[in-house]
Amino acid sequence: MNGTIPLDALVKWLELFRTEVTEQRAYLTELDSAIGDADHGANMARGMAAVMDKLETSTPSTADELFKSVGMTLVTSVGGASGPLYGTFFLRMGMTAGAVAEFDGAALAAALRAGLDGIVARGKAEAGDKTMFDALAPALDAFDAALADGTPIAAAAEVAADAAEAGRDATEPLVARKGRASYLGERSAGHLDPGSASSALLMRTLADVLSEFVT
Amino acid sequence: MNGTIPLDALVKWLELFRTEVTEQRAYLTELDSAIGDADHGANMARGMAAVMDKLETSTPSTADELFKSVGMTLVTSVGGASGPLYGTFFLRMGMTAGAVAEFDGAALAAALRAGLDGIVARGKAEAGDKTMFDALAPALDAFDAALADGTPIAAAAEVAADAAEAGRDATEPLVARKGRASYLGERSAGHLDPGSASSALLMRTLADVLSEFVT
Amino acid sequence: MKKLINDPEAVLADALAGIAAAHSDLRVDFTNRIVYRAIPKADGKVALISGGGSGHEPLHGGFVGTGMLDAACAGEVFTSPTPDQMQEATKVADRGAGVLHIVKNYTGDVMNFEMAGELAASESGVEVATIVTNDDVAVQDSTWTAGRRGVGVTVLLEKIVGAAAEEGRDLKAVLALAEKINGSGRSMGMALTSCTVPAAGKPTFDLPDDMMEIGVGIHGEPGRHRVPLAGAREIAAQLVEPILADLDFTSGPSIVMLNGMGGSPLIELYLMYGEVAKLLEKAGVKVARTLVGNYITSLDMAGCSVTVLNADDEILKLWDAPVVTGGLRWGA
Amino acid sequence: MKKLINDPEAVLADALAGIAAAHSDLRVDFTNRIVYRAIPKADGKVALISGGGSGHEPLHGGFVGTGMLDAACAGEVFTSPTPDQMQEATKVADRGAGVLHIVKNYTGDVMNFEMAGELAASESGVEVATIVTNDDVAVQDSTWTAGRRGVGVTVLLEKIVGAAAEEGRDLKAVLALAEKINGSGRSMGMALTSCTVPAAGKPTFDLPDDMMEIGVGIHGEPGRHRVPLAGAREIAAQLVEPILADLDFTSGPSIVMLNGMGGSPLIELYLMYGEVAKLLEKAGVKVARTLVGNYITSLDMAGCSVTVLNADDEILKLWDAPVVTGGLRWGA
Ligand SMILES: Nc1ncnc2c1ncn2[C@@H]1O[C@H](COP(=O)(O)OP(=O)(O)O)[C@@H](O)[C@H]1O
Ligand SMILES: Nc1ncnc2c1ncn2[C@@H]1O[C@H](COP(=O)(O)OP(=O)(O)O)[C@@H](O)[C@H]1O
Ligand SMILES: [Mg+2]
Ligand SMILES: [Mg+2]
Ligand SMILES: [Mg+2]
Ligand SMILES: [Mg+2]
Repeated sequence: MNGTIPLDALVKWLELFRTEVTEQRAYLTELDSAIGDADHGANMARGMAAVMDKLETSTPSTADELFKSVGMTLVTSVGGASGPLYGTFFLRMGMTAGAVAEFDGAALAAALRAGLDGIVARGKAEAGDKTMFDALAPALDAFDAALADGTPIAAAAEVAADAAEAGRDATEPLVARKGRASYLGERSAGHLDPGSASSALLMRTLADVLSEFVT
Repeated sequence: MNGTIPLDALVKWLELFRTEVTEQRAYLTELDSAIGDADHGANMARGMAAVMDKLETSTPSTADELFKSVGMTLVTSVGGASGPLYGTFFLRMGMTAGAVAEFDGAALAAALRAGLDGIVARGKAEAGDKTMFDALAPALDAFDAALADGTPIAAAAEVAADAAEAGRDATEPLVARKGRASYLGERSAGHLDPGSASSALLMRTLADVLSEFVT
Repeated sequence: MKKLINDPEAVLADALAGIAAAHSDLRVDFTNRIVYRAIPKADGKVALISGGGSGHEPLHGGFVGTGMLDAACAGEVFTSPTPDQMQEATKVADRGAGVLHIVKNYTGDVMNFEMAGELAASESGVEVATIVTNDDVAVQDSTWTAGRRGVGVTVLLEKIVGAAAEEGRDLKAVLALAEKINGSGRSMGMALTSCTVPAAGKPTFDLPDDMMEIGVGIHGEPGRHRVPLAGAREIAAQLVEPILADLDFTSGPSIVMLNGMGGSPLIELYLMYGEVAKLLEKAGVKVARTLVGNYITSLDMAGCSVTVLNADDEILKLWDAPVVTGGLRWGA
Repeated sequence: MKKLINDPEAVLADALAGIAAAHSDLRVDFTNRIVYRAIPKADGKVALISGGGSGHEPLHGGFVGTGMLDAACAGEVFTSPTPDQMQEATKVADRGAGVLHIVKNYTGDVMNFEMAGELAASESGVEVATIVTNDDVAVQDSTWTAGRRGVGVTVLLEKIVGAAAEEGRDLKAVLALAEKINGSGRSMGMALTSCTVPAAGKPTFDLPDDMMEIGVGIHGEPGRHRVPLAGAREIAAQLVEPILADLDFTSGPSIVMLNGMGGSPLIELYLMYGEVAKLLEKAGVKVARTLVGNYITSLDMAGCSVTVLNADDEILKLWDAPVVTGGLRWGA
């Protein structure tokens, strides 16, 4: 057993992710301007602001309620491609989490994996399509492997965040095969995928929170 | 008697005026951009091109026919304010010229004066309204005075051209009271009037031609 | 200059070719640059002719058709057409009941139409009446100016008076109605950017990113004042206030047009209208009919204008009458 | 950024307020950002719902009305609306005969409408059919892309299928017609300039004065190729050729739309149509109906697109049927 994660830590994670996408808003939109339609920053900032507003009015006491509420709020406030995708990610996390007040590493890993499966179910992305999948998939693989080696959760999350950022950077040379960027064909190469950048922030903020909170 | 002007000289004048407004087209439009609608150069170039085309197909043998044809062509090819104004100017010149094959100074002065009266009849401009009148009126006054002093036609035309250019320059500080520029109110001050600039070219080209042609 | 054109000198001819290709119910005389209805109205009805410089589309060619104009003379960009064009249009469009010339008050337009009237009367003997629109409150109507510009009211007048002519009213009645409409409407415009005259090749004036022009006409000319860029709410106030200060619009229903200058997208025009509507309501103006869109434009200028017209039951009835043109269409 | 707006975050809400103020025959649900007909169609008729990101006006709110859409869901600028909006619109607009969702093929739009369909079916039990338009020949339809974008054909489809629904055809027949229309039309677009998303505050891409983008969509995204700026004749060829290469349009009559991207004035759009018409005639395409203007735009982008649709007597009859919307109106 390599540590437990209280519900507050998960809420703190969402808070931190909200802060990050808000501060990185212009950067995310810049990336989306090059190969998309210049709204990813606005979409993520709007969505996470709605999420935190929701949580202020009603903070769920179990992980499943928490993530379902986050997912539903994203689905109903973001729109575009990232709304259904991040929304489904959290909805699926909620469905697997169960009515628990705290996670252990395995439970968190399972929930994240379910979330990623939800993104794939919704968007049919495969490795190398130049999407958020290319940041999340290697991150969760690294997380699973680290936990399997008995690495403490916080450290495992660090490894996962590093993998997400590596995955994000690896999208640069790729020619997009999913989403708007695919309309550009060859012209999509040479730019980072905006969604992989926001996903890298998602994993990095998780690592930062866990390093602080996990007992 | 201070010289006579053959019909060829008058045709040459129009030719030269056409060359000038074509070369100065951008300049005239620049002036019209500041206090008008950026078309005076195009209008004058289009009009005088039409005039020369017309004269190539049929060169009148008398001054009245010549100027009536020039006036009619300007009226039907220019439009805007300058079309009716320059058109009327030449139409009236034609009406006063008579079926002569050559002008003496007095006849030319009378024709020009009739032309200016036509412009006033059409546009109701007064001195200081910041229009072509402010270049033409002083020019014709100077022309009459010089001829009265017995100055040879060519020299008198020089004096007239100088007066036209002085009149043009004097429009700069004026607040326009006629035409589009008047919509700008005080903002029209500080710019030369485009029509006074084209009128100054009209008088200068006359002087240049006469210095060459008059016997 | 970035435009969807070929030769800058050929813009008008090429655009007329497109209008002819697009509208089978119009007939274009390319030599005289006149747009006619393909099927003229019935004999004995007054014909309406307008015209002006190009660059204001859909005005005027886009308003030729049943219930509106009978012919429109197109001049070069921002340059009024010539008398021979108007005279030709007058002769051809006349159905024996006389012709109303609808002229926007600009020195060039007025003088060219004047000459056309002189020619038409002397040569073709067609009875011609003329209405000169001058609704732009940005300009003081004084001996110190060429008088107020004719802008947005021209569109509403062509629609309303066109319906009256279609009804069969005589020239005297048609002219009287036109004068009533012109006297009952006011407009005010603004620009966020200049426009580029094709033959000039560059913007008519430079406008810094943080400034806007208030009180512009429709020829890319600078306005009355250059002021700091403001939000839609503030812009609406700067357009509506001078209109309401110039004429009372609270006595009856009114027709309002929020017009785009050509380069501003519809989402912004609707947003502006929302602000204008609030101000009009606060001022007690009852808006009975509304137009939002590009109707009298200034090439690719970004900006808008507001036009308010005092209406009554008769005017509303004529407004609602069928119209079938490229720019305005309903009821048929 | 120079725009007629207040707060960039409030553009959509403010624009909806203007639409509501301008059109008494529309009803706007501000909470859910849905534009409805003020008077719903008769019970027993299929309802048509569309929606998408804002910034394409008049699409889609401007096409709500008799003979066309029953409701339109507005998303943020260039961001598809959310499933709850579509679900609400579906419940409200349903007249008991089912609802057709008209979706432009973009990953976001498709996924959000999918989720809406799932919700609607499970919760409200309304029968929902979906047509996904994908007519943009600039994009290869392959596993290497998200598929062709839905662009100009969406406008023609909403008009034609709207008329069929008004006739009382059932959902199966309405869907079949929608699929037929989508399969029979192709589009291609180009841009002279980028556009500026209000929330982004600056142009989405830089385009040098001597270059243009060919094969753009309607979201200010760069196109397939950046090529040297050319004249209207050459631009027309670059738009028309890929369309004609993709589908045969010589077998029957066709409907053609020359659409403006929002920042190009009407005089240029007519000029472009003149060039397009010449090319189509040379290619043996018989144009039976034409639209020239701003119908599916990309904010303030300067540029245009061409859409060609294979028609037949039935389609032309439905095209000519009465339509009363802000963006398209005739026959009533
Ligand atoms: N089919 C898909 N599967 C997974 N991720 C996708 C897919 N399509 C798009 N994305 C992600 O969504 C991001 C774009 O999100 P956003 O800009 O908010 O929405 P939109 O593309 O609708 O404007 C892309 O950068 C990409 O990472
Ligand atoms: N009423 C008038 N009387 C005399 N000259 C005038 C009058 N109105 C305008 N002008 C002259 O016409 C010139 C503008 O001509 P132009 O630009 O070709 O026509 P427009 O003003 O119709 O665009 C002005 O610079 C001025 O000199
Ligand atoms: Mg995007
Ligand atoms: Mg001028
Ligand atoms: Mg002019
Ligand atoms: Mg988007």
